[in-house]
Amino acid sequence: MDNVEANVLTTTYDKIFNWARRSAIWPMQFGLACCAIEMMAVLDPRHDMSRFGAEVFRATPRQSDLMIVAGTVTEKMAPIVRRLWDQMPEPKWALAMGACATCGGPYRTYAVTQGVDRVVPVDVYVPGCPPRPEALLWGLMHLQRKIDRMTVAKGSDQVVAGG
Amino acid sequence: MEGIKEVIGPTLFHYALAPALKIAVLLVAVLTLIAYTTFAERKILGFLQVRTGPNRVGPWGVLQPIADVAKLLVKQDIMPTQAVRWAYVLAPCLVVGPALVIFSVIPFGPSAEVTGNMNWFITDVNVGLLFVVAMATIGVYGLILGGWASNNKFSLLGGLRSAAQMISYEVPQGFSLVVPLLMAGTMSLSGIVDAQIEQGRWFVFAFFPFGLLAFFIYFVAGVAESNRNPFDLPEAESELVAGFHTEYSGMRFALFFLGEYANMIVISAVAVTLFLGGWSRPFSSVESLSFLDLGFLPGGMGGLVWFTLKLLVFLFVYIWFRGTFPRYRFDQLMDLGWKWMIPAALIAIAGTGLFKILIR
Amino acid sequence: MTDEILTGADQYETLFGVEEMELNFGPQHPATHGVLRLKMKIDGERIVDCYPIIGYLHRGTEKLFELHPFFQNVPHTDRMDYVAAATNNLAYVGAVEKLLGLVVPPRARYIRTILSELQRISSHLLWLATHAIDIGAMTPFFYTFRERELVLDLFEEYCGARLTLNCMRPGGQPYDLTVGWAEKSAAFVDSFPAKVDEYEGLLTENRIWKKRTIGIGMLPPEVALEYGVTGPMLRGSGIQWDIRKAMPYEAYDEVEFEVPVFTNCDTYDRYLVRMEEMRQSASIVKQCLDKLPEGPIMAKRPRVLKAPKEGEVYHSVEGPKGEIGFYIVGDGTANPYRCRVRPPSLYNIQVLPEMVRGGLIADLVAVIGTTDIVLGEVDR
Amino acid sequence: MSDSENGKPENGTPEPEEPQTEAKAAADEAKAKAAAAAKAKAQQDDAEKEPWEKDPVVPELAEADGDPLVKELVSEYGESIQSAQSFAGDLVLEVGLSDIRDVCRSLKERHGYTLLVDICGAHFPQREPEQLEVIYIFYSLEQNRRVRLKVRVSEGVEVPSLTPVYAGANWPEREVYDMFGIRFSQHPDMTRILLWEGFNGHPLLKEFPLEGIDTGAAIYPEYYEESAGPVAGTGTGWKPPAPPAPGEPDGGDAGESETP
Repeated sequence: MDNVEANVLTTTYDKIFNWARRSAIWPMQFGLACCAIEMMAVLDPRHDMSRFGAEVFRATPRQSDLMIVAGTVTEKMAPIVRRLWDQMPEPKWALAMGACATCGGPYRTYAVTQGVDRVVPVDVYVPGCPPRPEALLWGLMHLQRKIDRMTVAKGSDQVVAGG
Repeated sequence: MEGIKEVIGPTLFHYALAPALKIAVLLVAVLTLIAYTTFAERKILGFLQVRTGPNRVGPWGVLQPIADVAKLLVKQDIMPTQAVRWAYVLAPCLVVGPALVIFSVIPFGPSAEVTGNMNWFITDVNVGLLFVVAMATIGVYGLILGGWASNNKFSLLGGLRSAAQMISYEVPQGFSLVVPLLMAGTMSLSGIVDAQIEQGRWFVFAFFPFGLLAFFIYFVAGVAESNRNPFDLPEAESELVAGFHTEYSGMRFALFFLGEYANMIVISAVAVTLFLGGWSRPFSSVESLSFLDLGFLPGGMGGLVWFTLKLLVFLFVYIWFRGTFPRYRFDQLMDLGWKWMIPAALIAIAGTGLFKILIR
Repeated sequence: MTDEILTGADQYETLFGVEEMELNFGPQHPATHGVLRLKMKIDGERIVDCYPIIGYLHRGTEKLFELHPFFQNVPHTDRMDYVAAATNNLAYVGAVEKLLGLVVPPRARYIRTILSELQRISSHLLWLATHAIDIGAMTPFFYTFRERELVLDLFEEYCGARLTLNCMRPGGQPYDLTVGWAEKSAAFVDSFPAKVDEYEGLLTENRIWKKRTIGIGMLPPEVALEYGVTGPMLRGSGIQWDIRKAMPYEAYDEVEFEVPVFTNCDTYDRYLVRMEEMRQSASIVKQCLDKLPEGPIMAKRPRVLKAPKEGEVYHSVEGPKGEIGFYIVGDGTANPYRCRVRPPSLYNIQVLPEMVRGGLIADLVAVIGTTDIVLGEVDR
Repeated sequence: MSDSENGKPENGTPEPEEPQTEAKAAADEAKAKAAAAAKAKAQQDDAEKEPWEKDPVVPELAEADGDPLVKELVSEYGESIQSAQSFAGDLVLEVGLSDIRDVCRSLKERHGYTLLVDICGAHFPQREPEQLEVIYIFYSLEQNRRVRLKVRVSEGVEVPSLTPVYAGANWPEREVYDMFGIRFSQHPDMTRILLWEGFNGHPLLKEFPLEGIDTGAAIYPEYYEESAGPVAGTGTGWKPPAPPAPGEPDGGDAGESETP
C-alpha cells in the first residue's frame, strides 16, 4: 500500500479535503480552567480567531473537529474528557492548551491527571500558564500544517507534527 | 432554445425540459445563496462585533463556505446506537426538502405575458399561498422527529420546544397571510404580485395600518419559524447544547444547517412577494420612475434584480437580529404568540375586511 | 454513585403518572462556566430538583499551600479564581501580613487598591460577557472583551502577565509602576464609564433581557445570609455589606465610593449591582491615581518569612465574587501549616438549588450566569 | 527571595568568610565598629521611622477572657468554652465538642452572628488524642466583627452538624469530611464533595502524600471495563486501552469510509 501516496487521485483528493479541513476547524466549546478564559479571549476583537474560519465553537462534540483541552484535567474529569473525545466524529484533533493539560503543570497532586495525553491522543501542545491567545493561534496554525500532511492512505496519527 | 423546441416538440419543451432547466438553475442559485448567507452572516456579525470575520480562506475569505461544506462532507457520520434509524435519517431531509420545494411557486420575476418568452417562476399554482403554508408546516416534523429519534434528552427537549413554538407561530402566520389574500383576491403568488402592481402600492402599505401589522406579524412569526435569534429556542446553544441536532454530525448536520438557512430565505422570499411587491420596482404606479424597471436588461431580468435586493435586505435583518437580541424564553415566546400575535392578526384581518367593504 | 441523593419530590408524579426526566447538565455544557455538573429532575422544562456536583477541577491547592514557603504560594492563589487573580493575591498576602505583623507602605497600598479595582472591572466584564451569551445575546461578549483587553494590557505592563498576575508579595509590591502606567490607566478609567453605558444601552432596557432576568432566580435576603452568600449576590438581595466599607483594608478608607444595593433579589438586580460596581471601581482607580503617594513599595521584612510559633489568622477582602478569605495557621516554619481558602463561589453556588427550583431550564442558565462562579475557586 | 527586591541587604546579614590577613582583620574591626555605630544610630532613629521601615512586630496570642461576647458565652455555657484567645485582633474560642451546635445557635440567634463565613478543618498529628480540629468562622453584620470557634476532635468521632442552624454549612462540612475524614452527625448528605467516592484517603491529613495513594482501583468502574479508565492516584494515572492488534485497520482516517 506504500505506493498509494504517489497516486494522482489520492493526492488531489488530499489536497482538496485537507484544504477544506484546515480552513474550517470547528473547536468544541469546552473549557476546564484558567486557559478557558484565554480560549475565550482568542475570539475577541483583538485576536479574532474567526479569521481562520475557526470561530464556530460548537457546543456538542458531534459537530466539532478540534478539542481544545483548556485547563487542568483532574482524575475526576478525565473519563469525561475521554468520553467527549470518543463522541467526536473523525477526523478529529486534540490540542493541549497550557502546562496543566500538557503535563499537569504546577499541580503534581493526588487529584490531577499528569497531562491529557494520558487520556486522549494530543496533536499539538501549546506551552504557557496560561498560554497567551497568540500562542493558541500559533497552535491552531501548527495544527493546520499538520492537517496539510494528512493523506487518505494514512491516518492523521501517523503524521509527525511540525512545520 | 427555439431549435430544441422544434426538435422535441412544444409539449415536451414546456412541461419537461424548461422546468427541469429552471429547477436546476434555481437549486444551484439557492444553494449558493444559502452558502453565502452563512458567509455573510459571519462577516456581518464580525462587523457588528468590531472584528474582521473570516478572511484567510481565499481572497477576503470568500471560499470559507465552500470549505465548510466540503469539510462536513468528509466528516464521519455518527448514528447513535440507540437512535431510531428511519426517523434519524428522515429528519434532516424533512427540513430541507419542503423548504426547497416552496421556491417552485415563488415568482422571481414577471410572467411570460410581460416578458414574452418565459415565466420567472417554475410553476404558478392557483392555491400557491396554501401550498406555501402546507410545505412550511412539514419542516416542523423534521425538527420534532430529529429531536425524538436521537435518543438524547437535550434533543428531545429541543424537539418539544420546536413543536410548541411552531404550533404557536403557525397560527398567527396563517392569519397574517389572509390579509394580502383579501387585498389581492387571489391565492396565486404571481397573482398577488400582479395585484400589487395593479393597485399601485405594496401591500405592506395598503389599508394602513393593517397591511403593516400583518407584515410585522408575518415576519416575526417567520423568524420564530426558522428558529432564528431571538427565537432560536429549539437549538438554544447555552441551554440545550445544540437542541434537536445535538447528536447529528457531518452531512446530516449540514442538512439541518442548510434547512435553517433555506427556511430563512423562503420566509424572506414569501414576505417580499406578499407584502413588498415581489419583483416589481418601487413606486410601480409612478410613470416618471419607469427607468427603475431596468428595462435595458433582457427578458425581464430587472424584476429578478429587484426581488434579490429586497430579499437581501431581509436576510440582513435576520443577521442583524442575531447580533442584537437576547433569546426569549420558551413560555414567554408562547405568551407572545398566543396573547399578542393571534389577536393582532385577527384585528388585521377584520380591519382589512372592513376597509374592503367600505371601499366597495 | 449519586443515584439516591436527589431529595424531596421523589414521590412527585405528573398528571399521567409519568415520572420526571432526569437530566445531566454538564460537566461539559456551554452554560456551566466550566466543569459544574447539575443533576436535575425535570418535569417538561420545569426543574423539580437540582443537585450540583462539583469537584471536577479539584487540584489540591490547599495541600500544595502547605508544602511551599509563604511567598511561593502567591502563584497558586492566581489559579484559583483565575479571572480575579489580583484580589486573590491581595487576600493571601493580607493574611500573611496579618500573621507576620508586616506593615505595608502607603504607595504599595495604593498600587494594590488600583490593581484589585482594575481586576474587579475585568472580572465583571467577563461575567457580563458570559451572562449575556447565556441569555442569548452574543454581541456584548465582544464589546466587553474589547475593554477587558485594555485592562489586561495594563496588568501586562505592570507585572508581565495577563491572567495569572502574581503581582503582590507579603510586605508590599514587587515592582513599582512603570513610567507612564498611571497616565494610561487614568485614560482607561476616564473612558470606561462611557463604555459601561454602551453595554447598558444594549441590555438594561432591552425588553427581552428584562423579561429573562426580572423575577428570575429570587434570592431573599434571609436565604442569602443563611447560605453565606456574599458579594454582589448579597447586595442584589438588598443587604448592604461590603468588606471594603465594613473592614477597610489597603487604601479603601481613603477613597470615596458607594456600595450599590438593589432590593428586588432577582437576576436583573444583581446585573444592575455589578454594572454600577464597575463604574465605582473606575472612580476608585481614578482617586487612587490622583492620590498616589511617593515612597517605598516594600516594607522592611526578614529575609525568610517565618510564621510565629503559635498563631492563626483569617483575613478576607472583597473580591469580585464576594468575600475571598484566607485562614492561615503558622507553626514557626517558613511554610503555612494550614492554609484554608474561603471561596466566595463555593457559597454562592451552594444556594443554586434554592434559586432554580420551580424555574425553567432557560432560567437555570440565567441564574448560573448571575452567580458568577469560577470553578477553579469552587473546587480549588 | 525570588522576587526582585528593592533595598539593599540589611546590616545584620553575615558577610562571607574571608582569608585572615592582618590588613583584613583591621578592616574587619573597623567595619564591625561602623556596624555597631550604625546599629546604635538605627535604634535611635527607630522612633522617627515609619512603621513599614521598622522590623515587623509579630503578633502574639493573648487571653481574651475580658471580651463581652466571651463573658456572655461563658455565662451561658460555662465549662464548654474551654479557652478564649485573641491573635492579631481575631477572637478565637475553643468549644467543647458536644455543645458546638448550641453555641453556634446562640451566636446566631442571640448575638447576631448571622453569617457563616467558613468551616474548615486542620490536622495536628502531634496532638494526642485529639488530632483533628474543626474551625468555624462567623460574622456579625451589626457588630461588624468576626469570631472563630474551634472544636478538637479525635479520629472517628462525629461532630454535630451545623446544617440545622446554618443551611450554608452543608457543603463546607462535606468538604471537611472529604479532606479530613471528620464525619458530621445529622448531616443530610455526608458524601464526598470534591473527590470521587472511592478515593483512597483524606488528602489534607498530614501523613497523606501529595501524589496520592495508588490503590490501583478504577475511578469509574461503571464506565470503563477492566484495565481501562483512570485509576486513583496520579502515579499511574490513566491506563490506556490495549493497542490494536497488528493487521487491524487503524482509526483516525475518515477518508476510508467516506470516499465518494
